[in-house]
Amino acid sequence: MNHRLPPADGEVLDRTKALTFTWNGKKLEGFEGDTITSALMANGHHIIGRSMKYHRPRGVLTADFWDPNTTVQVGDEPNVRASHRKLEAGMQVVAQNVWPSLSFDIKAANGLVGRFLTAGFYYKTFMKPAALWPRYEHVLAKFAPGGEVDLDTPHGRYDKRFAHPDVVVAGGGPAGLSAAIAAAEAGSSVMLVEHEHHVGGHLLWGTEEDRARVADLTAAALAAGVEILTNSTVTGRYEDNWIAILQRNHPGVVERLIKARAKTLVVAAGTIERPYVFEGNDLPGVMTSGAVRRLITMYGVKPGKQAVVFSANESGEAAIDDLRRAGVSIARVVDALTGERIVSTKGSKKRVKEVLLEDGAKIKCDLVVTAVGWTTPTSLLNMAGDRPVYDADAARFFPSGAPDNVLATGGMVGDGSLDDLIEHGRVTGELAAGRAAVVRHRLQVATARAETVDEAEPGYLADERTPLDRWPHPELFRASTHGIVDYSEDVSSKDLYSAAAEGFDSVELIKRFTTATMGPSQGKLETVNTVAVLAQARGDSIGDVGTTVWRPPYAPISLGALAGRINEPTRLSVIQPWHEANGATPILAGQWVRPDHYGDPLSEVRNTRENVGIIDVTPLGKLDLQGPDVANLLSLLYTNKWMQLPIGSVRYGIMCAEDGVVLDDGVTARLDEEHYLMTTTSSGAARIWSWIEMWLQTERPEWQVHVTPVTTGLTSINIAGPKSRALLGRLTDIDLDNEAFPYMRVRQGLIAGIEQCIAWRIGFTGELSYEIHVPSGHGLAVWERLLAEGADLGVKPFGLEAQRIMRLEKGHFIVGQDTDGLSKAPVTGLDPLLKFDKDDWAGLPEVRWSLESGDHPVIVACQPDDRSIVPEEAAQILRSGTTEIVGRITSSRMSPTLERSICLAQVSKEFADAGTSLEVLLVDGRRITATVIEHHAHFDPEGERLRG
Amino acid sequence: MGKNKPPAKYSAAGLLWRGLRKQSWPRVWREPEFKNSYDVVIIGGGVHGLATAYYLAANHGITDIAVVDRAYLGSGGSGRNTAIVRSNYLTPEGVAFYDRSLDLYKSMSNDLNLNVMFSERGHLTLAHTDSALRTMHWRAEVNKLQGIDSSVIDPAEIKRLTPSLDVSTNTRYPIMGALYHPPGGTIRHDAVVWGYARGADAYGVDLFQQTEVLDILTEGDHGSGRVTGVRTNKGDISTPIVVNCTAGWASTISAMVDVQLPITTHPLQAAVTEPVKTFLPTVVVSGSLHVYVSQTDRGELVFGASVDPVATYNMGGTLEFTEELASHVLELMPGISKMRLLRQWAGLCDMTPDYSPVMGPTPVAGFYVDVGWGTYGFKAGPVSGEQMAACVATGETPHLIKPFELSRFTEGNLVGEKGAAAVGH
Amino acid sequence: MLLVPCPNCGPRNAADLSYNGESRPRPDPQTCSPEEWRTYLYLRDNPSGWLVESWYCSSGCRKHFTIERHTLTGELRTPILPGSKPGATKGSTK
Amino acid sequence: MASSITHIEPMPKASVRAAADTNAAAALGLTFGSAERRGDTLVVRIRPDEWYLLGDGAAPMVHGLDLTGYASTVDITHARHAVRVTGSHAAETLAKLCSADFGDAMTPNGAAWGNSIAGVTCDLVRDDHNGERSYLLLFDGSFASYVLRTLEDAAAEF
Ligand SMILES: Cc1cc2nc3c(=O)[nH]c(=O)nc-3n(C[C@H](O)[C@H](O)[C@H](O)COP(=O)(O)OP(=O)(O)OC[C@H]3O[C@@H](n4cnc5c(N)ncnc54)[C@H](O)[C@@H]3O)c2cc1C
Ligand SMILES: NC(=O)c1ccc[n+]([C@@H]2O[C@H](COP(=O)([O-])OP(=O)(O)OC[C@H]3O[C@@H](n4cnc5c(N)ncnc54)[C@H](O)[C@@H]3O)[C@@H](O)[C@H]2O)c1
Ligand SMILES: Cc1cc2nc3c(=O)[nH]c(=O)nc-3n(C[C@H](O)[C@H](O)[C@H](O)COP(=O)(O)O)c2cc1C
Ligand SMILES: [Zn+2]
Repeated sequence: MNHRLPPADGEVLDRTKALTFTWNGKKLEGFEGDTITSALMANGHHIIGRSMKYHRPRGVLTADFWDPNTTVQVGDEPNVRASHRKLEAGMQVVAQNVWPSLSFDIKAANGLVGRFLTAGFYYKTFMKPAALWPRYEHVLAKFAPGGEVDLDTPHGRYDKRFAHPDVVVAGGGPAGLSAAIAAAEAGSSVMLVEHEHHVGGHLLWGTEEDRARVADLTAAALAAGVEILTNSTVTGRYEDNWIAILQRNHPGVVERLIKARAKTLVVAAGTIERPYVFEGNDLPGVMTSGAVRRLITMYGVKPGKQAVVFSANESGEAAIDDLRRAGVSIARVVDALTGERIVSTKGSKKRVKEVLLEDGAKIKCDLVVTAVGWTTPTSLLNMAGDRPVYDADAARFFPSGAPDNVLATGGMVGDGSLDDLIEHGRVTGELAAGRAAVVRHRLQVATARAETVDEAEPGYLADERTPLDRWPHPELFRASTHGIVDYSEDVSSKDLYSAAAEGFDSVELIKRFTTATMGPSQGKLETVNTVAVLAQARGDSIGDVGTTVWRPPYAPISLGALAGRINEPTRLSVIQPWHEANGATPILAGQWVRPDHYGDPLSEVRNTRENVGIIDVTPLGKLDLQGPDVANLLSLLYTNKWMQLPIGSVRYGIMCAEDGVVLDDGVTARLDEEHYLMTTTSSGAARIWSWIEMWLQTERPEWQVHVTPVTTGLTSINIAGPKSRALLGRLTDIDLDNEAFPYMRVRQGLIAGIEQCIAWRIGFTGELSYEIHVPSGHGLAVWERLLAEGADLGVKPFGLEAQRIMRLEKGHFIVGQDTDGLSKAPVTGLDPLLKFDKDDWAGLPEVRWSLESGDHPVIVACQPDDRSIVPEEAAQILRSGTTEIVGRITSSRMSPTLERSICLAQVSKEFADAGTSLEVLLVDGRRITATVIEHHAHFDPEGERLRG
Repeated sequence: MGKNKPPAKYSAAGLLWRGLRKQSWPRVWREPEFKNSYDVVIIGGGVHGLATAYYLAANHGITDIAVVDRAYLGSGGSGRNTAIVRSNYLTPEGVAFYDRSLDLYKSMSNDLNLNVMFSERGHLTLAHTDSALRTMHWRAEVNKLQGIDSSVIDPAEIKRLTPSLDVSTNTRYPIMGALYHPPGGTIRHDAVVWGYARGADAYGVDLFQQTEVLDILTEGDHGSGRVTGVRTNKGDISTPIVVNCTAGWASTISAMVDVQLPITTHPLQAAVTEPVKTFLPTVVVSGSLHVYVSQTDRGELVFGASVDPVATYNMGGTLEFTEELASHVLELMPGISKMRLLRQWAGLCDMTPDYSPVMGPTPVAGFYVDVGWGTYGFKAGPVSGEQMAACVATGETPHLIKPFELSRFTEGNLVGEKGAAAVGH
Repeated sequence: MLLVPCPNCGPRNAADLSYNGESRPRPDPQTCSPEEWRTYLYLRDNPSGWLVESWYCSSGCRKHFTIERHTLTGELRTPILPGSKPGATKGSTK
Repeated sequence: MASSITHIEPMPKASVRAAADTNAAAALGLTFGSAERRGDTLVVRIRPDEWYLLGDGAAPMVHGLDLTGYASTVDITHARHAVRVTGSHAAETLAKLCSADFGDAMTPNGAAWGNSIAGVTCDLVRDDHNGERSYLLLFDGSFASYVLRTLEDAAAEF
């Protein structure tokens, strides 16, 4: 550690804890508290990466999170900010963007031809011959910067939480700390979020006295109950102060995303020091004053031996003191305030060696420090609608006005002594707390429990803060030479000049053409310089050029943190554990996990047709409807008639949307005078519930109907097959005699000893069948009883696939499979269900016009002439011998009952008549023929089985 | 007009030449003087407006055109889209239309003498359910009949083409298959915009940035009548023909002549990650998971989703978008959890009920629309420009865009693209 | 995330509600022309400005209500339950 | 363990729907969004026109109601499952999965409201036990194993 300074006050190192890590495979040591960068520099490694385009060697520039030159790979993690990430024992740190090695990089040859690789050069070349572009592209892609993703990286434990603080303070410098304390003391709940590992902001690398102030402020904040989050970033401010906070140091998790609904947001993000543009400004050894101050004071690192300091402000002055203290000799102070200027630097490949000044002086050095001014990170304020305004006297942008619930303080809004900053923070904190109290009060009143709020609304506080001063600062952006403006994108001021000359002369166009500000630091370092150079090139003012749009996130955020724990709701019937224990293959149907089959769907079909089968149909949507107007409601939503449905009957219906397209179908039973049970498709359950509420609340508010979803309250089991009556008969007191309980009727009674069960006779499978609905707490018991009691009858469970086959044999269509987003009701071919003598029903006009025009497709059943061929669902039906599409197969299966392939298809009307031969194009390109049959049902068209 | 001087030729040799002589390139387009009268005014300087102007000039010799945009060229959807190009649509109308666009894209770098970096890398639409797979088959079959390279592939083939995808079966949304469309890919969206702008400018078309249309001047009854000019923040322009190419803002322009559109404006959001070495060779789309992703040559992953549910003109973007995006992307590619999102943004989409555009004449004479581009309109830029130019120049609606006329809504002849998943691209 | 003031529940995250879009009157299905009906089905004002639209408080009180929203700024005002009178601005916290 | 998560099934539950002018509404009372213990039954006014009766007394209480007028009742014992989250970290656990403000100001003891938990629509009742934080969660029973698993995962850090 040859560049390590002796221990000193202010350092954040624990020198008793040495940590071993590797750098490009070489073993090195640092201390607990080091960043990767400080540890590398302490070991004499000052080249940490290479630039994106020209692969120039790069060293520390700002020594903080935004440093564009110190991005490294750590193990399987790419793009780690080495100047922010704390060193850990065993870290394997590798330089990125270098090939074959950091010290020798072949792509650096790009630098030699740099003159030709001006911004946007690729738009102007590689066009001819066209066939070669893919190859060029391949080569360009190899130059992609950044680290490497290890595709086997596991999704670690990331977490999330919601929060409802009164006040969120972004930034833990003196202004932010002071605002947080004041707000908390005024009665607000406060979260203080600091991007760095320690609160204190710029005071951390300040004087002993500064650090004592930080300690005092921190103690006061804790005492006031402020929740302090360090190594955490406010990454975004969204509508209505919805604040995203990334916490990187929560125990037990990799990272945590906090979503806070703040009543007031205080932005105290301070300022970011901006680099200076001149020839050679990206040579290793050229740094900002903030960088050397951090390195020396916080990390005990000596940044060089002999320095030239170009200073326009007190930060430069302070850096000189720090450098002297660290034993760095000051070769020359270039005083910007007296008009002195740096022109350029020269260096070896590895380090700056000499500085040329405007007065012609050439000074030898290995460190060039610039202190040329600040950038205001207005990002969070801009997300709230603020537009930054340039102040030429202070040479930086300032916020111009955010909504009432967002307040800025500290260096972002002005300058001042430490006491001034703290005072401005304090007043801002009080204002934030006062406004938060109003919002809190209104929220309490607006929620339902308003009666519990006794106090009167607090008065709304006007912003009467005394603005901070704005100290004059020279406008120093660029020397008389050109240099790098965007380090991470390798964009120079020359590129900006030539782009402007080509006509890309607005700030947004130049950004897109040159990619300036589009790299990993997103303009934190480069926006102002970009704008300043463009203004120069245009002969315009910085204020007129304006800035590009700042967008979230404030600092890059991992996909892992955004995803958090991946929670995907799934729904299970109470019988699902039984299904799984009994060999069911699960299938996902929407949110439901259901049995697709229990090994052999075809034998499940055969058994059901011959004996009896049971299927768990719990996911079927079920709505309990009560009230005097249920029949009116049903008439309005279904296409058919409902006013005369007798108690004890069920009826099938289809529902249309207002454009006449089939929305859902199902049966509804009348259980009692004013009590009905409606079923919907499984996937339609939620949609139909809100559809009904919409009609009841907005179109027919005078109707009295109570709708309650009971889908999972009732376990639904369909008992199907010729022996279903025998089976159910063993378990129920309901009279199952065909006369007493005919087809399409509903009965209530005792099943397997359970009261209040509902049974109805319907037949999706085409068999004699009873669908029973039992209170779900007993669902599994009833299922098991059915299997036990029916063993001698041959009862077997069947799954979704067998049901699909049987319904196809029976020719029942499925909404969304046999119909699509444009299928109006007449497509189903169920014309008798469309009742035009009713006054009104959803979709009525469109259905009528569609039927009248008669040019809609229809669903038909058809059978391939070669009974062994099962066309794919989606196979197209063509006009014979042509490629004109006249329909498509929508459902298709081999029927175990008929021992032949069977289909449903949607065809144009002209092909819908029984006996029509259809030409079907199989996916493999063969054309086969199929014949339209008379009924939709391939099997038992008269329905004798289900009525029997 | 006399202005049409071909633009400075871009080439590698030119690059070298100017590099050696330290000479800069001439402007891509002029800063024209504001005139008070034009033959045609096109509102919207996105790909649609600029392509229409370009083809009016190039194919029909009409060059007295003003293209006006209230911000910078490409500031709308054209500058903020994820630039996915494909032609494997669901309906024959859609397929024929988008395939023509793909053809125009293929020769564009040459035609416009500007590299638009069309990367024909292959487009995968994943199916996670039976019914999605059925739709994929349906699309593939329709595509094949029209000679489009499009087929359904199985998980093993998906893995071979895109190793970062998790094709195991024990996931919440197992990948059951995909519609594979080898000619699909991505393009440098900005380059397309600049290419058309530069090309149109060379023919003498005047491009006005920072010029906002405040009203459309008409004679006769509102809602019928005829167009006489437009009012802008820079002054009035008289013109007999106005073409509305404002995508997300289409309704605001049409409202100026009382033409109601079947459009609602919804934000569509996108995001990029920090760059990493390239690992994702194809464009991957998952309709059920509402996400799509591709990797640029610079190494960033570019993500998109489906539109936000609430209609708004606010382009602020939401946190929820990034949360859902991340969780869904990680379900598809679990290995990238440590990659970081760098920037999110939003654009406005002019959504129609049948996921198809609205193109051609309106009841107001001289007022044409080329709108309803939803989430898929970038890829249609070239063909739309070509066809709208023909429509305006001849007064007849060409057959390629006939199915997309505004009148189809009142006539009840919607286009069947609604059958395809909401995230199309 | 937008906070939507439900007239019953007070301000709620937009994700807790469902959005039903521009509210518009339903023509009489017996007497309307295809033109009128399809205008109701498909055509929208879609203004960049104030818009009356309907929301459903799907995870809260389960009531439909209308509200005015400014589609550019996101401001919301005057939520109304169907059948009740305007002015119930209890929900607003702005 | 600082918070306990219990699936308290079976628990009798009834929903009563009643318009403002009915006797049932008058008998059940309460402000919308609040809950009260009456004997062994927790009465919750969960919607402006809907009350939950939770606990062994639910059925008798329904029985005693005058349901004339625009009023009705449904037994939701099986339709909705109840989970109780109790303990010093109950609110923090829920705050990881639910966007509601669990602070005393917004949701004091006795507060009841509809929300969602980890993507599942859910009714919540703050029902402290002997001064200890406790929440009752009611949601569609088919989500029970998902909700329990997710809650336990969220609580693991405490
Ligand atoms: C995030 C996102 C991703 C997308 N991804 C894809 C994709 O992968 N593939 C694809 O094909 N499509 C995609 N799209 C859709 C595509 O971007 C658009 O459909 C397409 O760019 C529309 O182009 P345009 O020229 O019609 O309109 P725009 O490019 O939006 O141009 C409209 C212009 O009109 C201007 N304007 C508006 N009002 C006025 C006025 N009053 N006066 C003057 N000018 C005005 C605007 O400033 C704007 O520049 C995506 C869209 C978004 C937002
Ligand atoms: N920045 C410097 O190097 C420096 C040096 C000397 C003096 N100053 C002066 O100090 C004053 C600034 O004091 P101050 O208290 O306003 O700021 P500060 O710079 O002391 O502290 C601001 C803090 O906010 C944090 N931050 C920024 N954005 C954040 C986000 N989105 N989330 C979480 N944390 C975030 C930063 O990490 C920083 O620690 C100014 O007048 C400035 O000119 C600054
Ligand atoms: C395909 C594509 C790739 C992009 N890549 C980047 C990127 O690498 N870095 C970046 O900062 N922005 C990138 N952007 C986003 C733009 O910076 C910008 O956010 C977007 O064009 C919207 O404009 P606005 O943010 O100015 O509103 C990209 C945009 C697109 C469409
Ligand atoms: Zn509500």
